[in-house]
Amino acid sequence: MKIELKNICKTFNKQSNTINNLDMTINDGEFVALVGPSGCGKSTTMLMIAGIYKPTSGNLYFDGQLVNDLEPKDRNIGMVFQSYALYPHMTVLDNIAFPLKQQKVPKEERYERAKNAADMVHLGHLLDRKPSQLSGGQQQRVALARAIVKKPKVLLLDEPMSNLDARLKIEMREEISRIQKELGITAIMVTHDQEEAMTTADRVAIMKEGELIQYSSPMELYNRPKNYFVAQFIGNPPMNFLKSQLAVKDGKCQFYINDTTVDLNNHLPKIKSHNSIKDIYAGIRPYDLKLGQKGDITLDGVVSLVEPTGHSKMVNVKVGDDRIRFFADPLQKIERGSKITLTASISSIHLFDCESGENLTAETIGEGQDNKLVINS
Amino acid sequence: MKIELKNICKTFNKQSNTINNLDMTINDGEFVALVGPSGCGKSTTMLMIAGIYKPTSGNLYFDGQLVNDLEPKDRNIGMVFQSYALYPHMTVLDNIAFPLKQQKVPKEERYERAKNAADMVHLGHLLDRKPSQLSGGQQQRVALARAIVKKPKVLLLDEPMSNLDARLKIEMREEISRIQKELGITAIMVTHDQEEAMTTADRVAIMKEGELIQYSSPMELYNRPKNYFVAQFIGNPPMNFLKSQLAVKDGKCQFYINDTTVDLNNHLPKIKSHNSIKDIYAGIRPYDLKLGQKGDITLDGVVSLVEPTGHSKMVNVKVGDDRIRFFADPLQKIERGSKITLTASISSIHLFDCESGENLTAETIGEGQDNKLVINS
Amino acid sequence: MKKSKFLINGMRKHSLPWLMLAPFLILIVIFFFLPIILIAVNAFTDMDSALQWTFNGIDNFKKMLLDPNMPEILKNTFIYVFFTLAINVLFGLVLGLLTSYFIQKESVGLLFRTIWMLPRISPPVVYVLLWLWFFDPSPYGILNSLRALVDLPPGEWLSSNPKTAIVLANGMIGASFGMIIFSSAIKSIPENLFQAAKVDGASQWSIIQDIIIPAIRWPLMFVTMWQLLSLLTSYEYILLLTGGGPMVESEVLSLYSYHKAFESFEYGYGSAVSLVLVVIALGFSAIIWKVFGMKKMMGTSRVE
Amino acid sequence: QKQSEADAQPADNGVVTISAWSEGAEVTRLTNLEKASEKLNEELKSQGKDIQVKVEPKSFDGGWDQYAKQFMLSAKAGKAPDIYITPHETIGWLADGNYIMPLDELRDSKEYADVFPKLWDAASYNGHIWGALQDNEARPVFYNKNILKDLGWNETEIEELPEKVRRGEFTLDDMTKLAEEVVKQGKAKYGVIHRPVNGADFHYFNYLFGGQLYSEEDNKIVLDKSAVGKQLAYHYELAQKKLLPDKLISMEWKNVHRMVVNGETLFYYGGIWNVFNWGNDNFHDQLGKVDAKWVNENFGMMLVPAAEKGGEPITLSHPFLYTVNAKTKHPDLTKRLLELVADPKLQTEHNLQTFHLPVTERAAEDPEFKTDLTLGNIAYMSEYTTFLPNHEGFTKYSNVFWNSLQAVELGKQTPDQALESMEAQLKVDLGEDLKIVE
Amino acid sequence: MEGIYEPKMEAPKIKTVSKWNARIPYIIAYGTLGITTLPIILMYLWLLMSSFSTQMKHGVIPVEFTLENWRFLWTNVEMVGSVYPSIWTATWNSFVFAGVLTVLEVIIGVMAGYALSRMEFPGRQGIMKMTMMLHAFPSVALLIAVFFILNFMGLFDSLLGVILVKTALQIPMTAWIIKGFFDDVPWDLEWAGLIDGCNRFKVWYTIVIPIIKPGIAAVSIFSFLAGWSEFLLLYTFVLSDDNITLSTYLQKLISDPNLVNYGLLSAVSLFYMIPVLIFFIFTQKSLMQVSAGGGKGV
Ligand SMILES: Nc1ncnc2c1ncn2[C@@H]1O[C@H](COP(=O)(O)OP(=O)(O)OP(=O)(O)O)[C@@H](O)[C@H]1O
Ligand SMILES: Nc1ncnc2c1ncn2[C@@H]1O[C@H](COP(=O)(O)OP(=O)(O)OP(=O)(O)O)[C@@H](O)[C@H]1O
Ligand SMILES: [Mg+2]
Ligand SMILES: [Mg+2]
Repeated sequence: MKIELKNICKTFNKQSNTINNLDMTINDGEFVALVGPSGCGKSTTMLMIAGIYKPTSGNLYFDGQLVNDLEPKDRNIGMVFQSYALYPHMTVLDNIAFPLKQQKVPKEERYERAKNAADMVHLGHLLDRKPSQLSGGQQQRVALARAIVKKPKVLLLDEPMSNLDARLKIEMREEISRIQKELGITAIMVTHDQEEAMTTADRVAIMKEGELIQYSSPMELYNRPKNYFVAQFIGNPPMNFLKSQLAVKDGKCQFYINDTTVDLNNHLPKIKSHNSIKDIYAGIRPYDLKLGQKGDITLDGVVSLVEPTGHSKMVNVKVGDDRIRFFADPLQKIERGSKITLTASISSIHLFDCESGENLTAETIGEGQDNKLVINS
Repeated sequence: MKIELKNICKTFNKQSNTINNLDMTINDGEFVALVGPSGCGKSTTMLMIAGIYKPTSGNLYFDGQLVNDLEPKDRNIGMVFQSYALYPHMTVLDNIAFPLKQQKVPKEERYERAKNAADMVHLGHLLDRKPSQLSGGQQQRVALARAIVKKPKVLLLDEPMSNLDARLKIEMREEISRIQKELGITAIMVTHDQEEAMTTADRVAIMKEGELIQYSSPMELYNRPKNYFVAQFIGNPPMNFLKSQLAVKDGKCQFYINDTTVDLNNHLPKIKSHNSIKDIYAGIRPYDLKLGQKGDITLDGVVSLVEPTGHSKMVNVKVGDDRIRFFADPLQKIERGSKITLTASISSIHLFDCESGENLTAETIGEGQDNKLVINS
Repeated sequence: MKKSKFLINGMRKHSLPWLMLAPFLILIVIFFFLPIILIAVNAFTDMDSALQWTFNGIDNFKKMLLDPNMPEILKNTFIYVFFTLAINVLFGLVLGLLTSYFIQKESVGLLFRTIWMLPRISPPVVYVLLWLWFFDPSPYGILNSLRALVDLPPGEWLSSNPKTAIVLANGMIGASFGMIIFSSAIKSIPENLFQAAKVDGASQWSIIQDIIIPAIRWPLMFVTMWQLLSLLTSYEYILLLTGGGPMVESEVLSLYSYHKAFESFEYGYGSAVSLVLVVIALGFSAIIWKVFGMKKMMGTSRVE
Repeated sequence: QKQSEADAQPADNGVVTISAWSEGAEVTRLTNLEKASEKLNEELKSQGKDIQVKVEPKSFDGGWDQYAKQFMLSAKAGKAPDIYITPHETIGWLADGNYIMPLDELRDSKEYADVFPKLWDAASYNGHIWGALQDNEARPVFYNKNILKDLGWNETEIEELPEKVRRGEFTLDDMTKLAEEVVKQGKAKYGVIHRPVNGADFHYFNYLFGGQLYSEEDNKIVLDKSAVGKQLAYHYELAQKKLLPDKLISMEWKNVHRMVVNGETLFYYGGIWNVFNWGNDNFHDQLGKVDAKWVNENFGMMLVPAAEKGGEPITLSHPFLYTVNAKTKHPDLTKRLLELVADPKLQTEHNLQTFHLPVTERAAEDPEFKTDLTLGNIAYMSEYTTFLPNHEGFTKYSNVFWNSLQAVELGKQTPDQALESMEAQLKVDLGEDLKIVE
Repeated sequence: MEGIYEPKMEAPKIKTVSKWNARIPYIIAYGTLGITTLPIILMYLWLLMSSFSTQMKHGVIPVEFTLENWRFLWTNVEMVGSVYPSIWTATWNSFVFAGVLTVLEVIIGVMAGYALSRMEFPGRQGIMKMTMMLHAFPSVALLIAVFFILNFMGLFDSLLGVILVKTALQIPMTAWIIKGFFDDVPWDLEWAGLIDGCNRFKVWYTIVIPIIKPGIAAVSIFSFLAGWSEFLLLYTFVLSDDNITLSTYLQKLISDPNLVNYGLLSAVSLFYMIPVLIFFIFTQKSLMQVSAGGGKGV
């Protein structure tokens, strides 16, 4: 099912829009991840697609059909609620079988399918429990099983795995992907786990304060964040930002980081004026920073914190007034307070306008990152 | 406050123990992360420490004092419930101020402090809302603010940030750490985010089916998993396991992976018999696998899936009958179905008994990892 | 899906509430609302045993003003309603709390609730007879018999305080109303709120005040209001217990209305008295509505 | 006879159903009708009419108010019974509301020819007879023989007391004095006990003191201030002298009975049916239920003594009437039925079972009735009997009076004050229906 | 979170003090309950004893055990020449009347309560207010007026009429109580139901109703009790005598205040109470177990 949101607004208190002019198309069979800061309107969007909330204005189309007034039950949707919303008076089995019951699936088949779904989420041994006797994660899994058991046309997953442990999460994620692909379900998933979003989704939609900021493939999101907000939001740990200035002189660009002047040989089509000085943020992802001096630019700093993360060490470094992070090999000895030098290649640097937040990096730089290195390999 | 759990058992249905003989000490001012698969008894343990549940048997000590029968209200605890448990009839502000009200803090100060706490979790603008008018993440933040506002002696956090976006999560995590350190609070946090557990906690306790499996510092957990369960549980993505055989002959050890015979020159003190053949799992963390053939061992496989994760690509490879994962540079071109060769150093390999799950790797190997490379650097 | 279907859908959506309300509204309108209009009309007639609608203007109201007993009846009404209401609501709340929150053991709570239901489920006459027998001023009154055992003269007990008697007897019955409704409401409060409150350091008192009371605000308002109106309009137990006597010492407005309408068959006059009662009742309801903030308790639908 | 034309169209199969309602435990009022219908059927058969009368009885068990109310409503709904059995004082509103039809012709029928003449008063209102007299009763004063014995009275003195009362030799004052003496000497706890709740009894004092309650010519309720004044003064005196149990007016019937049966009072203003009550429940501390024989051995029954020497003693009675629905389809058959039900045998059956007195002389002569231990002794009281007015407003009067009576007995008002407030209240309650006699 | 934290909490004292402190509320609770409940227990104990004894010495001590007061259970009691109908017929009738009433009332009330609580339509608050105000009219006063209506509808002297009237008189209460319970049902459950394929109506009866069982327990006991004890309406609006109920039966015993057999009355009234008691305990037990809990509820 192709889902189109056209100019959708939603307001709760009549003063400000919770969802503001949302325009978005989810193609048939696509898996879209919806991410954004807490409270930005993700759940509200989901509930509107589900038909629980009606848009205050704007239209919602399923396969080109206006469905603003279609009842939720007629939309053939499976949904995991952020709050699970299990039926407290029903057992796990009945909870899972409930959507099937509504479809008038014969009793035997219904329980058969419900049991299979329960097994899939590893709850086969708890079928007779009431939700109140389950752990948080178990509850969430019941919700998950209930959403997929009826093989819906559209699957809405509102943080469906937030309370599951890492292993289970991966397993579930793969299971969902499999089912989604197999049945050609159109799926939208809200998640705060960026890895989850990146690995599972065909496209990722980033929302902020009720507006859609960027909507593109995971790699594009990561490599070509549309603006400062996306750049700092996507990536874990987040991108490092250094305050800087960009000078354009006679079509030639330069910017300064940490006493180094960097020449931008590639053109910067996003800047109109040919002579100007702009405050910018220069962003570098932690993974793109390396110890040493071999890269295009270098940064000198003082180590302020070293956090072990298992496979590597996350090192916080103070560079001038800015704090940046990078990952070091866990076996490298880095001590708090010691001075170190970091380096990065110019292609890994993103520039953002301080005021508008817009990404100023020329397309070619962004692309270059891919191209150049693909050629290298 | 030092918290000691001594032989604690808890059963819900009188048939099997949900918590089984739990022995655990949390030192004063320590930050402990409690991790484990969904349904293993983490929340139950927390609720027992909070005094909501009484242990079926065993004792609980606070600072050496038996507190089995102490009322929750007298334990001076702050807690984030997995289900938030916000008071639906109170506004955000009143929810947060509630613990202070119980301490008879004067009204003005109470609201002052509650407002500060709300600001800390970025809810300053929603003080007059009722919980039902908040998004999931906002609700969770209210719960968080409520738990810390009274500056408790013990802070129990049951997945306190599961519904927050990555940025906010980091911010909150740091805030909690700061407060915890500043006030010398003893904190226990349940989390499914291993990075969170690793970076925030002084020690990590791993539970499984109501039992404590390993309780040690994050690094130790990562580098010296006590057994197969811990090894596969900790690390994201999880460790790769290859089925293999370990042969001990006249005190010399060998094992076979993927057609390669690996000699273990270091002794294996954990094996008693001097002549035996054992089924084992050889575990290698994805991050320790590299493309190429330069390492101590090599593995040949076929790429079965490539997932982009932003800073790198996660590649699934089929090696014999086993599936393993590793991370490749995002710019490296790896295609599904292509044959590749992977390599790893012998020091990064963990061996586990197939039957008991016990870690067979000699201490020295584990330590060697650290030592050897530290010397190298 | 065609456009017409949406239309029908839309219509169905709006008609569902009315559909669900229909039986309720029909019953109420026919058997409650219409009769009330009739009563209001009736108040301006002097309908008597002949059941004729002969209008007599505001004669009935004039007559009420002239009735020398009116001040005392009104005073009795207020005393009776106020104190009984206090018992009904407050003690009902106490009972509800005790039997469903404090006493966690369900069987014990149920036992006490059952005992407190006894007065309500006994036939009114028998319940009243029990009171009369226990507090009878004759030497054969049960309490007096006990006193006689230790050589005390018969006490007068409640016979000299008829108002106390009617307040206590009604209070005992009314308390169980509150008790049942409150304990049901308390049982519906999710357990984790209590857990959170305990962890937050709440004392029992605070749990009651901050968790339970707000959670049962609607039942509290309902019981207060409903009982207020019930007390204003009910007379059954007073009729049986004291009949309003001695003299008019325990006569209340509703009993007066009953006496007029069904003892002396002055239906018109009885209706007029009822009408006055209603005006009083509406005044009080309005106050209660304000105090509890009824408007706020009418939440909006969250399915759109 | 004459029923033929009106009853021209009998129901199916020639069966005519006549419904009748009664209230309370005295079912003989209905069974007698059924038995009378058998006779009527024979009569009809002998007249060669193809009609069968069937009585459809229905007995109610609510209060009198409710019984009355239900009649009103069913009459409005056209479902009222043909025969409505009711205490006599209701005929005022029944007649006023056109619920029942006048039955003046009964007075001329041979079945009712020998009715004790005084009783017709009970059935009259507005110059018509509205019902067939069904029964009569007596409300005697019970006196405790044992106490008198204790006081030194001999057997004959004790047995003669009713006669002395009848002759006017023993007055109300004497009665009070005797009670005082008994209480003073501690022979009994109380001197006098009357009913603890409002009722007809109290109004015989009004008549006793020469008052009246109803003025026939104006069709108004009368407040006879001097008589009522004396009446209130009498109760005031009883209370002040502590002859009455304290708070008698708020006692339970059950305990009043117990006090009487257990000999705690010398006099008791009772009703003849009390004899039956006492046999029905365990009122006596030792004996439990007591039978009529025991009662007659231990208690005497007398009229209410005259107010002054040589005056007329009094009692009050509360006859029941068979009234006929004004809209009945079979007026003539019904009337005939009512004539037949006056049969002495049927009367006696009712009287013996429910402790009532007959309405006709023939029934009073019935041997079975005469030999009854209790009833036989007091049959004479019918001659001294009085009735409550049949006017609708009397209930209001009676309620107001009851309040005043309580006030004086409780000592809250003097008789004068009580009279005053009574007058004020009656003026409001009765308005134009009240006539005040100084 | 500024401010210095002063660690204090004298560890050794915690236990003892709080143990007592914790118990005090319970002691008070049980004390209050015990003391206030005692008179009721005594009253009904007395009633029970007096139904099994011929007489009570000093009014309180049963003298002689007897089953005679309970004879109505196996024979038709005969009093003053009239034979009372079988108590079992009366019980059955009461049961049917109260049962029908309860079912009607719970169904209609729960429907109305739901609409009033959780649906949006104009006049919602007005209806709530109106129904409450109706209760301000004394039901006796209504009696005559209701008669005119019933008579007009041709329902006078029919059981159906009485049931409808009684339901109407009770229904505002039910709807009001139930509304309060619906208010507290988390919305997400209803949402889930809608998405799982129910319409609003189906959600109501498959999901929301089971959650408000305690509310239903409360209203059904009041409805049942109302039906069980109904006398006035039955008496006023139904003429035929076949529908004798327990309350009418009881009325027979006391219709003449002078002819009351008190032992029998005690026994019958105890008998009268038993079914309601059973119904009460049954509903409380089955409906008061709340299944709510778990989840995060919005
Ligand atoms: N009230 C109860 N009755 C019966 N079993 C229960 C109850 N509460 C929890 N359990 C069971 O006890 C086990 C431990 O539950 P607990 O909530 O402690 O798990 P958890 O470790 O917090 O899991 P999660 O990460 O999913 O929240 C679970 O298997 C759960 O099903
Ligand atoms: N019923 C309501 N009344 C008023 N405001 C509401 C209501 N529900 C949600 N909001 C507000 O709308 C905004 C969007 O809420 P929504 O639940 O869609 O957020 P979200 O993106 O799902 O956040 P989270 O990640 O925290 O779940 C929030 O700021 C929230 O406070
Ligand atoms: Mg959300
Ligand atoms: Mg948990």
